[in-house]
Amino acid sequence: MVKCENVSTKVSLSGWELDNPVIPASGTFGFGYEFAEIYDINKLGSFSFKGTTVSERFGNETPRIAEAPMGIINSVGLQNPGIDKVISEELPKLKKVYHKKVIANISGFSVDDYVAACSKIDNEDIVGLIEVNISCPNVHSGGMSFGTTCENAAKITEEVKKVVSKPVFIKLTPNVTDIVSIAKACENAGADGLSLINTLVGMRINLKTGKPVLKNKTGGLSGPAIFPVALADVYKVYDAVKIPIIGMGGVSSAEDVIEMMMAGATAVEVGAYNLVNPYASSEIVDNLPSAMEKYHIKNIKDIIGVAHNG
Amino acid sequence: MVKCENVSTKVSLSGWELDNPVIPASGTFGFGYEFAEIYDINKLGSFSFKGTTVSERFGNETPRIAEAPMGIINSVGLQNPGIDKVISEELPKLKKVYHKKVIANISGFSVDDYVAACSKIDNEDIVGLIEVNISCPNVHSGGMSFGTTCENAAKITEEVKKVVSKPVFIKLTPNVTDIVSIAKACENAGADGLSLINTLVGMRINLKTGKPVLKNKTGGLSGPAIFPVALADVYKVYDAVKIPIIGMGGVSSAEDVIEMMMAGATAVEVGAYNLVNPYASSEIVDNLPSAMEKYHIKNIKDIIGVAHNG
Amino acid sequence: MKKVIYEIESNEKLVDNVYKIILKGDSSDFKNPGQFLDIKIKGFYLRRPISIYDISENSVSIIYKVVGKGTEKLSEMKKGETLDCLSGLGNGFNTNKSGETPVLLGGGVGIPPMYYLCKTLLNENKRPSVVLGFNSASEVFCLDAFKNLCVNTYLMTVDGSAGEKGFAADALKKINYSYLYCCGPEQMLKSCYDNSSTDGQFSFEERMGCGFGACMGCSCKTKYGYKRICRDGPVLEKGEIIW
Amino acid sequence: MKKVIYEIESNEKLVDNVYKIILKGDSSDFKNPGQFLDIKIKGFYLRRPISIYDISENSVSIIYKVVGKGTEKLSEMKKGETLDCLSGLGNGFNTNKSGETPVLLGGGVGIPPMYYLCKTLLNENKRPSVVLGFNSASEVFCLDAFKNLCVNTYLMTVDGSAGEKGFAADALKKINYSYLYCCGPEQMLKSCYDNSSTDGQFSFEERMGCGFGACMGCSCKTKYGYKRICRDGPVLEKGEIIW
Ligand SMILES: Cc1cc2nc3c(=O)[nH]c(=O)nc-3n(C[C@H](O)[C@H](O)[C@H](O)COP(=O)(O)OP(=O)(O)OC[C@H]3O[C@@H](n4cnc5c(N)ncnc54)[C@H](O)[C@@H]3O)c2cc1C
Ligand SMILES: Cc1cc2nc3c(=O)[nH]c(=O)nc-3n(C[C@H](O)[C@H](O)[C@H](O)COP(=O)(O)OP(=O)(O)OC[C@H]3O[C@@H](n4cnc5c(N)ncnc54)[C@H](O)[C@@H]3O)c2cc1C
Ligand SMILES: Cc1cc2nc3c(=O)[nH]c(=O)nc-3n(C[C@H](O)[C@H](O)[C@H](O)COP(=O)(O)O)c2cc1C
Ligand SMILES: Cc1cc2nc3c(=O)[nH]c(=O)nc-3n(C[C@H](O)[C@H](O)[C@H](O)COP(=O)(O)O)c2cc1C
Ligand code: FES
Ligand code: FES
Repeated sequence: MVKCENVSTKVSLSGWELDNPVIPASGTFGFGYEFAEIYDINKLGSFSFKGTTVSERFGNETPRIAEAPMGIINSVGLQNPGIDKVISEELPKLKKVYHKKVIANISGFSVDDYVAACSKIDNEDIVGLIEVNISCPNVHSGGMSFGTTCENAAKITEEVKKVVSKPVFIKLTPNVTDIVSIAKACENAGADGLSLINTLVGMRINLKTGKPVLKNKTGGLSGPAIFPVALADVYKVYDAVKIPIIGMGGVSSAEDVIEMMMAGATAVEVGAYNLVNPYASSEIVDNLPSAMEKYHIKNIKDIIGVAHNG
Repeated sequence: MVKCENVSTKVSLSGWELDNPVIPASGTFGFGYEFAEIYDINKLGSFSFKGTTVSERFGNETPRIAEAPMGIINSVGLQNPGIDKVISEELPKLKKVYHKKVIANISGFSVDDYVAACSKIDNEDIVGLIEVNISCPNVHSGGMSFGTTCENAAKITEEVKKVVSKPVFIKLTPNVTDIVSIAKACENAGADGLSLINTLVGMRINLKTGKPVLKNKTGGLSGPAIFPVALADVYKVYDAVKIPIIGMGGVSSAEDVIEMMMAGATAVEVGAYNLVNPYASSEIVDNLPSAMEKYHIKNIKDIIGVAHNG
Repeated sequence: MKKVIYEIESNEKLVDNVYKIILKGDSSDFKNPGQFLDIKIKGFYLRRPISIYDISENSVSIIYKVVGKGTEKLSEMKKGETLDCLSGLGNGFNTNKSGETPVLLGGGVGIPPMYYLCKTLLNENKRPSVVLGFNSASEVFCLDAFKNLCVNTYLMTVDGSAGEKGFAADALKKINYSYLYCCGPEQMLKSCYDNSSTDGQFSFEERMGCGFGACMGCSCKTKYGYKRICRDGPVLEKGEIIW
Repeated sequence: MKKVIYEIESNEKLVDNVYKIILKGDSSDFKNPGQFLDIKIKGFYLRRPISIYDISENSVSIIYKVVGKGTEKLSEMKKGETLDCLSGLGNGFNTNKSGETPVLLGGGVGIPPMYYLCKTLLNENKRPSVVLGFNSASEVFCLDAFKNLCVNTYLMTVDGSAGEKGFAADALKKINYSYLYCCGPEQMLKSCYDNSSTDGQFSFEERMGCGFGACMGCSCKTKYGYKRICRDGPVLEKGEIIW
């Protein structure tokens, strides 16, 4: 009999051991310290900080948020203070309340942007790995992002790998015909791991005005609505690559974490759910052992990719 | 003041005038006659019959259905009696209870398949237009379908157009990097219209067994969960083509019909919602006039694509 | 088929994880035992199919096991709350073929539909006997209900903690019967199929999209073509089954 | 910020489409008038932000207008039902700067937060006056509540069917005031900004993802950098606003 007191929730990402696989996703947890006001964020496996670019960005005009059935559409567009201020202002605030390593989520608009931001953040001790977001649907016109071709994905991976020492995880978009090829291109270019999925392109229209709700017209759909899409992508990519996957997309419970890991994720990010329930990630950490007991899982590592067996 | 007694719900697809834009979607309404047991299906704008192939198909092994947050995942895999039996058995049963024209949804595994099935169904008077489904995610290994390249999409369109006289609408998949290019390729190849979207690739895993719920592993996600994705695709495609669009994906109310038309749809199909509420399409037809009154819409044609203005 | 909004008259725990609900409302669409309801549970997109345990003029009752989130939510519902259901689904059992002394064999939550089947057969002046199969004593429910019908009732448990030790299908060897009705887990159906000497009817389960024949989600192959478990089933004749 | 499960004490219609809810439960996280609750409504993914109308030690009340599906559902909720809320959100109004005779100007559902602001100012021994703006007589609510506080209350309606004819901002010309507090539709805020002679505070609305500062969904540009309406707002100082 598996008892929740005895289960092991430890997982490891490129040699970095996490107490548990639960990681608040980039863009839904700020730089962490504000959540520290409501719970001890050191209980988390880690967290991925707000997507950061070389220079400061305001992002898109508001409205940036629309509601969807079991989901949220955002067109924030990478608002962030820029890599230098993140290092000089945000990380020091974080260090006061958080003594684990963090995932640095980096975005850009050119290979040079990525290289510049990644090489700066690579020097920070608090960074456990760099999550290179090549998949934001909100920052390129037409709703298409950098990470939609194998060539671009490989190129960024290669160039970033040249300048950093920490593990590099490439964050992929689901808005492509063939996510598996892109994942393989990243692996071949030296990626240490993959994060998937970013948001799906979506929109809503205000019936009263007949205009799109979002000023940016389209945005990125996330939340439970996209959970099955994320599972399928993680499942397919797991079959094709050897590097670890951080799975995300709609995860909202300890059971969802288990399902995502069975599909092939080594760790799991929780995004939108932090926004509607600020205690979300904390509760998922708390509930994970009893969920493991329920499904007779003694060691969470054992379930990674089990859905592929037999 | 718009009054619901005086609104006009008529729309027209390639010269075919429909009493209203509400059309049960292929695969969720069988061949119609079974729904005629519970309501008069002549109140519908039309309906799209179950995806039909040249030869009879059993489809995929069961389980073929999994639940999702605000959605359903199916891997039916085009079970159908084959085009000849549809013509000799299903359509005669339909004609007894239905005196409007129907949309013939045709699938295949090669250009020849499509051409053969379409040329047969083209002879049937009851067919108002042919909806060529090049987007079923459940019938090709790897979850990818015919309609993922511009070349294939254009080729099928061209060859089918050569042999049929009825309007041809090509049904597109959202599981692509660039649905707009594919839409344009179909338009250039002579398509009279487009139907979008088919289902998104998704999956679920049974936590008790650690195995995918669906025997086919992945399936097609539909229902309200995909509504924002469908809206975004219709919106983007409307900007790029001149031919009419039948919009679908998660539509579950008269308000959703209005939203989909504002995005650019000339008519709207209702899929998954027919399965959980067999009266769904009937209720939507009933509710459309009062929803129009609420949003001050006198003539439903006037709202097609309004979200693109200004 | 009809959409009926039932009111919950009671929702009672029978044994751990097994509950019985009595629903007040129109039962006129049910023609045969073995038919089912498809129940909308708030917060879930798909309906849950549950067989009818018993019906009277203005009520329907069901017995269900909590196996997942939907049935868990159902178990928390209270008297007075309403349930949106599709009623009268499925073909149900055909009692014409039963002969005089049919046997009704149910395993676990395959047992509930046997109750209304048994009552129907008794009404037709037949002399059914019943075999109920469980894993162990703690899971036994409905035993008294059948005994109160004054039919021969055989209780089997896998671990022998109540009734006789063994699988439900094992009991078939010791009974003389004219026809077999069977509902339970697929292995049980298969072993009844293999071990029964007579013709019979078997009730199957499948994951359903619609429950009324529209989606082809629940198709199975039979010797006489493809059938939809929800509409052409859930009851199949022995002679048509392909395992 | 705190998550509080409130119990609905009452949910009362004030005028067509406008309702008042009194919630029982912990109000200790509210420090200032103009702060808001973020309310989880069953069936909707995002919470709904609603300003506090009044608070006492163990209750919070709100006044809201039915404008869409979420507020419609809210209007159907009954005494005894519970609401999962995030409480104590936003900065709220700062009363230190008010001077002796501030004016409080509210339009439509921008009026509710003015009530608790008014009470707070009175407690601080200031002499606020209040301007309430509506489209027409049939929409007027809260007038008596303010009158009962014995403050000068000016009623303006666009069509002149009650009080004086005109926009709320028009009233500013006739009042002597030391400071301006303002909440309502954006055009109203803008015209108060343009027409006011004093400094003041303006409460803004924006579509929100989280309501507590995590998502950057509600950002706006100010003269002193980017601010989040949900956390650094909803109240902005006149001097920092960029239109
Ligand atoms: C014709 C028919 C009659 C049935 N009669 C009964 C009965 O009388 N008593 C009883 O306890 N159970 C019965 N079942 C099984 C019952 O439908 C499932 O236990 C129930 O749907 C599980 O729902 P859940 O949300 O708790 O489980 P979850 O696993 O959370 O459900 C997820 C999805 O899978 C489906 N599902 C899960 N298990 C089954 C299953 N065994 N069969 C079909 N769909 C399933 C659910 O309906 C839902 O769509 C019957 C099934 C069928 C097909
Ligand atoms: C800080 C703040 C305080 C508010 N205080 C009040 C109040 O005291 N009384 C009152 O009646 N209203 C108030 N509002 C407006 C209220 O939040 C909206 O009317 C409400 O969210 C509409 O929800 P719905 O589901 O009915 O509308 P829908 O249009 O169906 O909602 C769809 C989505 O849009 C959002 N949304 C729609 N309108 C607004 C809006 N005006 N502002 C922000 N989000 C919106 C909803 O929250 C939801 O996420 C306040 C808004 C903010 C930002
Ligand atoms: C408001 C918001 C902002 C986001 N910002 C970022 C970002 O800056 N960088 C990034 O890589 N992903 C960003 N994402 C995507 C999430 O990290 C995550 O990949 C996606 O939302 C799917 O997970 P979910 O369904 O759990 O939200 C954002 C998502 C949301 C909802
Ligand atoms: C059970 C099921 C079967 C389907 N079969 C077909 C089909 O045969 N041909 C087709 O073009 N689309 C088929 N579809 C897709 C729908 O027609 C529709 O494009 C899709 O489900 C999105 O709409 P919805 O969200 O309203 O369901 C099927 C969908 C479902 C749920
Ligand atoms: S469940 Fe839809 S046909 Fe059987
Ligand atoms: S709504 Fe999330 S930061 Fe303001």
